[in-house]
Amino acid sequence: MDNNVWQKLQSIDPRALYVVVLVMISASIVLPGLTLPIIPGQQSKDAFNAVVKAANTPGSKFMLVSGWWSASTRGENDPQTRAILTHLMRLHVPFGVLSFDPQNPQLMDNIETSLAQKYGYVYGRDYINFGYQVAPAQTLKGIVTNMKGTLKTDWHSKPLETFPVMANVNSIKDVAAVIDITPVSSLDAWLGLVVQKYHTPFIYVPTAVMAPEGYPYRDSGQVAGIVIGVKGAGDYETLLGVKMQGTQVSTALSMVYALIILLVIVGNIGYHGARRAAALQAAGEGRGQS
Amino acid sequence: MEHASDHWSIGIFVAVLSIIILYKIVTAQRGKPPTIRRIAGLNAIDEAVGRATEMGRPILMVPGIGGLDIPALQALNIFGYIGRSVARFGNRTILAVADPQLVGVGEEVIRDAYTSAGRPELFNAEDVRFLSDRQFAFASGVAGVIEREKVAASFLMGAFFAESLIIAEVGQRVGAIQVAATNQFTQLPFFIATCDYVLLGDEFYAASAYLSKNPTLLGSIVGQDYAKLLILIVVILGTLSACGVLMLPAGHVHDLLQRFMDLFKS
Amino acid sequence: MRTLFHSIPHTHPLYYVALLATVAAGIGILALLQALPTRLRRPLIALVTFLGGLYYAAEFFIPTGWGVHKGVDGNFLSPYFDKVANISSVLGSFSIGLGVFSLIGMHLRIASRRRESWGFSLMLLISFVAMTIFTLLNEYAGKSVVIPSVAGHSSITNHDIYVVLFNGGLASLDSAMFALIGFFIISASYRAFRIRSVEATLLMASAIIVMLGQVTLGSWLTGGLPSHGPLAFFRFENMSEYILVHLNAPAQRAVTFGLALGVLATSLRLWLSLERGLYFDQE
Amino acid sequence: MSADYLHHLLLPKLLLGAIGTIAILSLVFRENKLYRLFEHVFLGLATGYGLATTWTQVLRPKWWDPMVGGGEWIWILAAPLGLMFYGVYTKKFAWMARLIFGLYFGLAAGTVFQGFAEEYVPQIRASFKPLIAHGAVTAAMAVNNWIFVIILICVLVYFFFAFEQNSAVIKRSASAGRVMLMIAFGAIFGSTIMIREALLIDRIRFLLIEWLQLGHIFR
Repeated sequence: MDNNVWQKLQSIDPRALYVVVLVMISASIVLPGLTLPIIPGQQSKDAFNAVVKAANTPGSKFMLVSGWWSASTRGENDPQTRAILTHLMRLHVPFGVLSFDPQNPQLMDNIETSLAQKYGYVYGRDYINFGYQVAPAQTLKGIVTNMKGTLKTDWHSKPLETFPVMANVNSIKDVAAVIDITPVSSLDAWLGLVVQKYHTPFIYVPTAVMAPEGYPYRDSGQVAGIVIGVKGAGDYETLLGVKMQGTQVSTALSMVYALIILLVIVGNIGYHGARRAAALQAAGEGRGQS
Repeated sequence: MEHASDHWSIGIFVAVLSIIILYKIVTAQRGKPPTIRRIAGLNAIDEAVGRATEMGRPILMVPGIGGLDIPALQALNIFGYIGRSVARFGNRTILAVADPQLVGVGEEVIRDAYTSAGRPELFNAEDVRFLSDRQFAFASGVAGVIEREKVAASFLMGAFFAESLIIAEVGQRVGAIQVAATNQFTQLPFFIATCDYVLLGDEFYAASAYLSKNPTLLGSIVGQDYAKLLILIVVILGTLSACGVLMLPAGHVHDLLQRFMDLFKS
Repeated sequence: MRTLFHSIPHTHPLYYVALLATVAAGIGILALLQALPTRLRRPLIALVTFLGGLYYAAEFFIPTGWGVHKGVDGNFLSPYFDKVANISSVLGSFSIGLGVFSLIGMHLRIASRRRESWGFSLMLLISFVAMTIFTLLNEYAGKSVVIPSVAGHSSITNHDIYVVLFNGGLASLDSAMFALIGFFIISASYRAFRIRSVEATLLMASAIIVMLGQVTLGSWLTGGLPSHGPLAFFRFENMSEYILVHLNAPAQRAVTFGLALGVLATSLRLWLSLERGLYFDQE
Repeated sequence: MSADYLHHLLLPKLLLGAIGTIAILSLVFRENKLYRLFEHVFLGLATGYGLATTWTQVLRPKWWDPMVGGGEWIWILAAPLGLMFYGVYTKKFAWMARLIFGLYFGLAAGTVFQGFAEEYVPQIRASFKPLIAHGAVTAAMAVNNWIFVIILICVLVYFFFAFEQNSAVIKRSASAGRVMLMIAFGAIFGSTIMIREALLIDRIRFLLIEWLQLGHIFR
């Protein structure tokens, strides 16, 4: 083949690639029907089953959701949160949200209010926002023994005693499961300060980059399941039987990844083709001289 | 807050590492300066600077976005040497910083470089630029500088985070020769993918010694090597102890091995 | 500190006397420094550098319990930890002008001399002034400053403008710049993942395995393998996990040790002014 | 196009955000005037915000309030001392800037001992792993521990600078270390792609769904 073709294959104009990516992502966002079927991973299944199990265990069903994320990791943590809260509302589980980032209470509230209407959830009766906790370690230590005394008020500074959802929630013993949605190293704090005291089921919902922190604890049973990044959100939606952001973004991601792999193959074909062509040419010249 | 006396063994270990380094610095200052192995990326500097001058385009230096920290000061130290080379060629250096204090320090470093190369008139204070202390505002500013000045070479050294790829890809696009070094392990792959030369790991800290052949710095590198060797030996002994503790029945030897491992427990 | 310098209520006349005296003393110190013989400057800088580092070093190495009452954490230096951090951040904040003068000064010159494309510089200056004013107003005035209605629209407050500048401006631009990496990472992998050498090939292979371990595409490709038993290892998510936990971690740790020693050595040279190189060698 | 939709498109917060996003993203194609405009706006906003928050978050609570409200008059000393930074602008006082920068070099250097003890020594301790399958340690764990120790040693050996690497074992370990580094870099590269794409997808979603509301059209 002509050497120029090989050259072209290994030096495609990056701008062409950007256009393709832009079109692929836009299509997967705007066309709701365009989704790829998802095979949920084992870690997502474990997480899903752990939530179901905690909701069906006798005693308090109250669950704690902890959010460490801000707008900067919204792309991953928002779909995760949506999937998890949908599940909790479907199971009619009361829950409270602890935020460890100043932006988080508002972001959580946006998701809660958008879902609450559909599932008939009422603030204060079925769920509550505890607001931004300035000192994570102290908060976590405190809630083990004294939930209301530590948190005192909700995010609008109203005393917790005034909310029916908190009526029977006094300590970590009244918490059926902890779900940690996080882009930072929050795992050690939760496991060390809270979870190991009474072996509260713990579901880890990290961004993809943070996920490896959870693997060792899953093997030891301290982490009941891991919902990893957007892929995890898509898995979770599949398990719930719904198609929301997680599925859409998972689709977009799979397409982008497929493009990258295709490009790598094309680039390598070009690279090796050019080398072979050059070698053949050199050999040909050699013959001519003899 | 950790104190040395909380675990004396750890405090003493840190002190021993420090003393090894200082001892090697002192002996190198007095005796024959040691030699260190080749660092490929640094041999390319003169070539990059020379080519930039031929093209009549300036050279960009960025000391990371970590503020006035040790990596930034190390980067400025290296930039001082590169700056001399740039000045000798009579070319322009643009230093883009993300911290107000580094404007002050950086200006002096670059001015000194031009002065000691005998070209003080070529130094332009406007080329030492504070862009922003906000990560992505800084990245947008650096990208703008690279594009509009069409820099011919860029030296990216110091603490870089997600913005590393933006800066290096834009540099790649304008055809700049790029040399990078960072203390952030997670950014090294992106520099490797986009730059011509990358100083891996503590090659960054060896660079100033390599460029200056200064006995103090060379001695320091030797000291670091010995300190590294000590860590290596400790890891091997600790691994063997872990095996011993696992296999041996309770007794003196078992306790001794356990105690060795606990020396490093905080 | 508190025992040395008693605070005085600012309503008391003595407070102003103390303020003035301190300013005078401060200027006196500066004048005194300037009068110092030139040859003493370098040793003085070395001394100040040493003292700057000494607090943290001594606070770490002096045994806990020294010079403090029982029950107090750390040694006699530890209670000043916050104070030292405060002083260093306050004093450091005074340097912000170096950054502002550098950027704003340059664009003021460009705009005022109408140098090439001065319009952009003008926009920078306008954004700078607007953001400074409305951030401060937001802090001090809440939502109280009402800007009267314009052309039939309902009136707006200073807070509304702040929200536009912060969310619409700063935060959006931040996220957009961050999102650029999503494009660049594709061209970077296209260029870098070539089977050129053993090293480049391994880099590519491990990157692709980890990538496929993270998306549905990967689950498809190896979804047919059993989820338990020896073959399960070859599912992308498991290979990816293995690379990240067992192969990446030790390499990263070894590099970290080297970097930590580099920081230790550089710190020692700086602290003790052993560096005989640029910057530090000048008087 | 309805009036409501037009009104939505022109909401200042959304409009500025959308145009700014398009401007910044356009850099991937080439540097252009729109990008340049928003780059300058970005730098202006960031510097203004930085200046204002330096006052509201550092100087006011830590300096002005204690000095005025708390009567701690000694804080005024920070003003003349802070002036020393500005010595860089004059030849005569430049050395004073070096003096105060020296203080900050010292502060940056002084924390190294504690940092090393807190951050790195625990990692040394965590590297003591048993290499033999026995008791609680399974054969698979032992194999993984071997791999861990070998990689750690090889990579450490690669970073020796002053020792001559003339023995074949050392040379081979060092090059194995480099190979292991490349695998690690690949892993980091691969695991970072997802979050980067997720952020890009989020921005495109902002433009198409939140601003243009295209989601409703095709539904």
